[in-house]
Amino acid sequence: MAAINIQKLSKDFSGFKALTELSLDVREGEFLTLLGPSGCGKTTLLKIISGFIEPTKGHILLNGKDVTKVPPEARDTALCFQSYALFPHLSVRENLEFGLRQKKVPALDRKDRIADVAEKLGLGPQMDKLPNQLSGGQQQRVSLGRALVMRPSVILFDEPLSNLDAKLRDQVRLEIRRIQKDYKLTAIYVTHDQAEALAMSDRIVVLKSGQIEQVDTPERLYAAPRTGFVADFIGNANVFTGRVLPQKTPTIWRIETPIGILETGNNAGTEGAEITLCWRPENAEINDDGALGGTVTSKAFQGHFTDLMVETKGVPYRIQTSRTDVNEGDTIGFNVPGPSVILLENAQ
Amino acid sequence: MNRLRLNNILMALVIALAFIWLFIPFVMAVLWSLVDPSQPWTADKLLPPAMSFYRWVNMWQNSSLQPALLTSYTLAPSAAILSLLLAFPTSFALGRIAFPGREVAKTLCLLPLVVPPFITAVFFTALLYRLGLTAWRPGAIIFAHAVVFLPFSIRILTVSFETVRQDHIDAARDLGAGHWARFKAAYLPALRPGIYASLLIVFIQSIEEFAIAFIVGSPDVVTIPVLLYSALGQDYVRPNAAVLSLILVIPNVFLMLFLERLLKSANPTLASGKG
Amino acid sequence: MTARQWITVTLLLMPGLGLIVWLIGTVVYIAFAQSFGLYNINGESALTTAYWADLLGNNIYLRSVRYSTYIGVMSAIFSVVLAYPLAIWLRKPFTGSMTIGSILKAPLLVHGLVAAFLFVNVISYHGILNQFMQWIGIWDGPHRLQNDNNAIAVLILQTWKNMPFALLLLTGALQGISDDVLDAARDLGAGSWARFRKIIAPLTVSGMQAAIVIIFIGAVSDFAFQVIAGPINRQSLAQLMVGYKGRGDWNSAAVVGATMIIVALFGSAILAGLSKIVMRGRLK
Amino acid sequence: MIKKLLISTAVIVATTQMAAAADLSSMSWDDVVTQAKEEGELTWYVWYLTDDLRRAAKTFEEEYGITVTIPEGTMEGNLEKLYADKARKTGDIDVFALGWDSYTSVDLSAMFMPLTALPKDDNRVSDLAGIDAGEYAFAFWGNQTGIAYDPTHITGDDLPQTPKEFAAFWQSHPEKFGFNYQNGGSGPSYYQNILRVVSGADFSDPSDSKEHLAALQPGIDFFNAHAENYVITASNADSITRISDGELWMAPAWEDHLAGLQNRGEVRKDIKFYIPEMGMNGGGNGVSIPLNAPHSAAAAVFINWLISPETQTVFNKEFGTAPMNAAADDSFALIPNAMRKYSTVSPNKPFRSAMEAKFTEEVVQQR
Repeated sequence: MAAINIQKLSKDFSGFKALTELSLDVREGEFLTLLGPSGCGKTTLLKIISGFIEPTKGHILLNGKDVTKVPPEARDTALCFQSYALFPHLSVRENLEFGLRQKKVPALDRKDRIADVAEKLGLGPQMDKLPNQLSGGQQQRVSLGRALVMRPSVILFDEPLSNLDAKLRDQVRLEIRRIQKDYKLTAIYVTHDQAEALAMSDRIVVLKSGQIEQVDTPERLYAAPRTGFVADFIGNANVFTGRVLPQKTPTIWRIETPIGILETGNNAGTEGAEITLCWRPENAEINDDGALGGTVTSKAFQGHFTDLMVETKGVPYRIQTSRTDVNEGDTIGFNVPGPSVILLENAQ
Repeated sequence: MNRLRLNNILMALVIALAFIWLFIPFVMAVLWSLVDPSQPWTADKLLPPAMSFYRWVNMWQNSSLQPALLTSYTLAPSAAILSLLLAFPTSFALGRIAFPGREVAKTLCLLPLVVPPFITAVFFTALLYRLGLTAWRPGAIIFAHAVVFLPFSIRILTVSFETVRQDHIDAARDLGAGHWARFKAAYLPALRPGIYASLLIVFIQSIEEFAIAFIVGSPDVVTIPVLLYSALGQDYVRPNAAVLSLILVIPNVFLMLFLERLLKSANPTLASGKG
Repeated sequence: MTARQWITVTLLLMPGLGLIVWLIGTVVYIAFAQSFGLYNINGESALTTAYWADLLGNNIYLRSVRYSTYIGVMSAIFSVVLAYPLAIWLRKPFTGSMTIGSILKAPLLVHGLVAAFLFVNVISYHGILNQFMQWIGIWDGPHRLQNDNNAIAVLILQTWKNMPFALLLLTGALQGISDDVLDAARDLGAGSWARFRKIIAPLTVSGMQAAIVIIFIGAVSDFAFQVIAGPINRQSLAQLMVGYKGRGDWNSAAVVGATMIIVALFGSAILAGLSKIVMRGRLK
Repeated sequence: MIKKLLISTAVIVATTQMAAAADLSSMSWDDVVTQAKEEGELTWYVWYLTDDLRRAAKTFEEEYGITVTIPEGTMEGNLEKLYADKARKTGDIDVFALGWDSYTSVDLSAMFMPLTALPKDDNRVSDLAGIDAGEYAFAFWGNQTGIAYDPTHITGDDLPQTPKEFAAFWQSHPEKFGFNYQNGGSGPSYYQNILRVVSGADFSDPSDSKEHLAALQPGIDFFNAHAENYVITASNADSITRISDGELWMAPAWEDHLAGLQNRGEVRKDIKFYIPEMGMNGGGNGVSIPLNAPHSAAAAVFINWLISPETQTVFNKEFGTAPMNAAADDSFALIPNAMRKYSTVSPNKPFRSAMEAKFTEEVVQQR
């Protein structure tokens, strides 16, 4: 259990700035996810925290102690690899035991901790098998078990589920979260899959080209993204630029956008100001005499909702609805309720 | 970063070692090959007093260097081609057909590498005597070379056969190609680098082979290694031996480098050779 | 597999594998047969253990067996011990690692006989080594290095020739280990020595065994290095065998040949087993 | 099946077969020469100094227009081939060189053709070192073993002549005397004569019986007593080059080998040679024509040229051989003729090979 403070961390790979002046605090027992497109520096950050990469500038403190220069083998962290990285010549039991042996944990203690983790991860029947005799899910659990058994102050995950099929991914995701809570571990989880991030994290750090775009809980990130990038990266969002029109009433702001005029209760600022805003496709309400309208260009049935691509005056955007009677080519009317209009910072 | 400094120190060490380990011996050999008989190169002089190409000319005209070169450079290609032909069907079976015991067959193919070459040489000669085929020495050597180097050609061709894509074969077949057309369209492109690599490796092995050529061949058939061996033996004359050594090494170096490039384009295979 | 398929497969295997098994099988059969007096070339064949008894009592033969095994074991060990750190050092490519790799593999290009000549030339009475030693004053006069009695020259030549081969095999084996596995070990607290002993060694055992076996067999059956640079008062098995054959004594040559095959097989099996124990801590 | 198999894979068999060996003795010498020119080529199987003999044979090639090819091969290899070729209708060997002492262990009439077709020359030698080869072989190369020494270290008068004097030399100059026991006959000739003189065994008796070998024991003990003081070299050439390098002061050598190396500038010219009074083996090499020689006429003409007085004088000058034709001039020999009386006959097989094996096992292997 530990808190981590990252102070002004920068990493420069001979010209390519992977991370620039990044500062971040991770609370004890928290499940923090590093989310971002590939090349945004999330894995580099993880490797710096685990000690495999040395930062060009900046410091990392683990429980208040500066570990920037401490090598991985001496750092109280444990990393679950994307490729699982199980030792091919050692059985599951020996894999789990490997880390404990390095730390010279007494034999009896080792047996208990392994039995405990094996029972929690349901690895009982596989203990004496070699890694190549296990399924993908089982290998993933052994990799997780090997890290957990160390009881590290911080456990790190490098996209551990990307090699699993969809069904298994959901199941293992829940398992990881449950175990993290049971052992009250501080965890840092790297992924590019926003659904995973939303489902598992206490907080999410959205990264973009080596800098933090926004850090917040999944709900607030979804409800109040700071920039267009975050809005579109977490869930889907229709992002527009608009101009503030004169106010009809003191509590309603009217904004002219390329697809029509939106009204919201949120303070959009002074008249004539250029602002950026977005709304979630599922918040639009289709009804014939809606304030806005457009023609449906394509339709994709997704089970509990239908995904519609709509176009107004040549500007495309997306609407999700539970109604199934809308077809391609129909012209529909719809409203965007005031509260679901989200105002964004202008910096794209 | 001390790792970088460590690397540089170690690299400098290896280059220095290579200088002593490789460069100096060759320079000595070249110098010895240029010693003119008018003045022997005695200890007190750093460089040979009189240098000329006399040794090279003398060896070219008087020693049986020309017949040895001719023999070596006709034996080697024949052995390479024969080895390729013999290896083809086996490699097809090992590469394309999954039959029980295939792995055992693959390891059995490595048998010639495990049996010492001089055993093969001496008792193959005994076999020739028993069969009264001692008059067919060149043919016997080609046959022995082809079979003894089969492990190399089989291994390379098997790997090449394995890289042939089944969907290529099916596509050609689907488009109505007969056996031969299918072979040309689907198999040959994938096999070509393997065929070249196999021919070249067996060629180099055969040029360098000493045991069989010496025991089975002498006295009729003289290859370059056998000639070099006799020059190092009873009538040992250092400058002449230097000339022969350089003649044996230089073409091989180019052949090996050519092979290295070829293999890089084909696939990583067993490209090691042993003298 | 239907009978027809079995026939096609056997027919396909005949020219390649068939010939290998025939030639090597016949050669080994003749070696053992002649060592017991059978399959004689001139004169009648009669099963007898006289040849074996005679040689087993002969001092030259016993010294030759001990000597060739000594050369085989030492060459295999030196080559692999030298090649191992180099292979590990070159595992991760760095600037210049390609050139270093090819420099170290250069001896593969040079024929054994040429290597022997070059080496003898360097350590000859007035060779460059003697002159250099005198020049820097360590030796007052030239020393007799050629044909030394404990075969240091032959061992140097064997290592010079075989180390690159071991390096080739070990590099191949090392490339089989993914960086993640080594990082995982380090992440779990294994220092560099623990990583070598627990991860690299066990995973490269098979590559190392192949190297040891092939080098051992090559060194045990060496002829060229021994004749050119080897000690005078001892003969290698191959040298002894060719000597007997030269004198027309095929049966004694067969006994030496058979001994060489036995030493090669059992020796390499023992070495392979030992290397597994050393590397893996247990024979499993 | 195996025979068919090997034949089908024999891709290149270069040798073309000429007509079977005509019976030469009935033809006049001029007819023999014309037929030889028609044959145009011959193969001479000789196992030593092959490069230099090829250069020497050039004068024959220019004179008669017959090309001479000399294959590379060891003495044992050539002998093996001689026996293997006997079974064939026409072999590959035209002229076969053999060590003179081996003529006792070869059935001459069954192997070789009588050389009666050659023009009469009484100066030729067919009876050498106590072995008479009749008309089946002529000696073409006289050689004598002796001791080569470095005059800068030893002067002519204190040269050791008897085993005791050699032992004294070993004592006073340790590791300055070396001899080979394989790869060449010079060392064996030396230690065999020491064994003969020290043990007093009868060397003319060729039997390899236990008692005969046991008689050599005093000689074996003599060598083992001084083991630390003398050096074993690798071959004939190694002994001589080590004297030239200054590492050794004395070593047994062949007279012709030393002279040849000196003429070709391989070793110092000032090295001297002598035959100790205790005696060392002399002998020579002979040539003959196998019965199934493909070019017997060319072979006969070549042999006639080889043992002619002119060629023997050239050999004496260039190779330092003892000339094998009474009419040849031997002034270039390394030693005066008077010293040749110390030349002894080398012992015959099987005694000799048994003695060599015993010396190797009980002296060399004990070092």
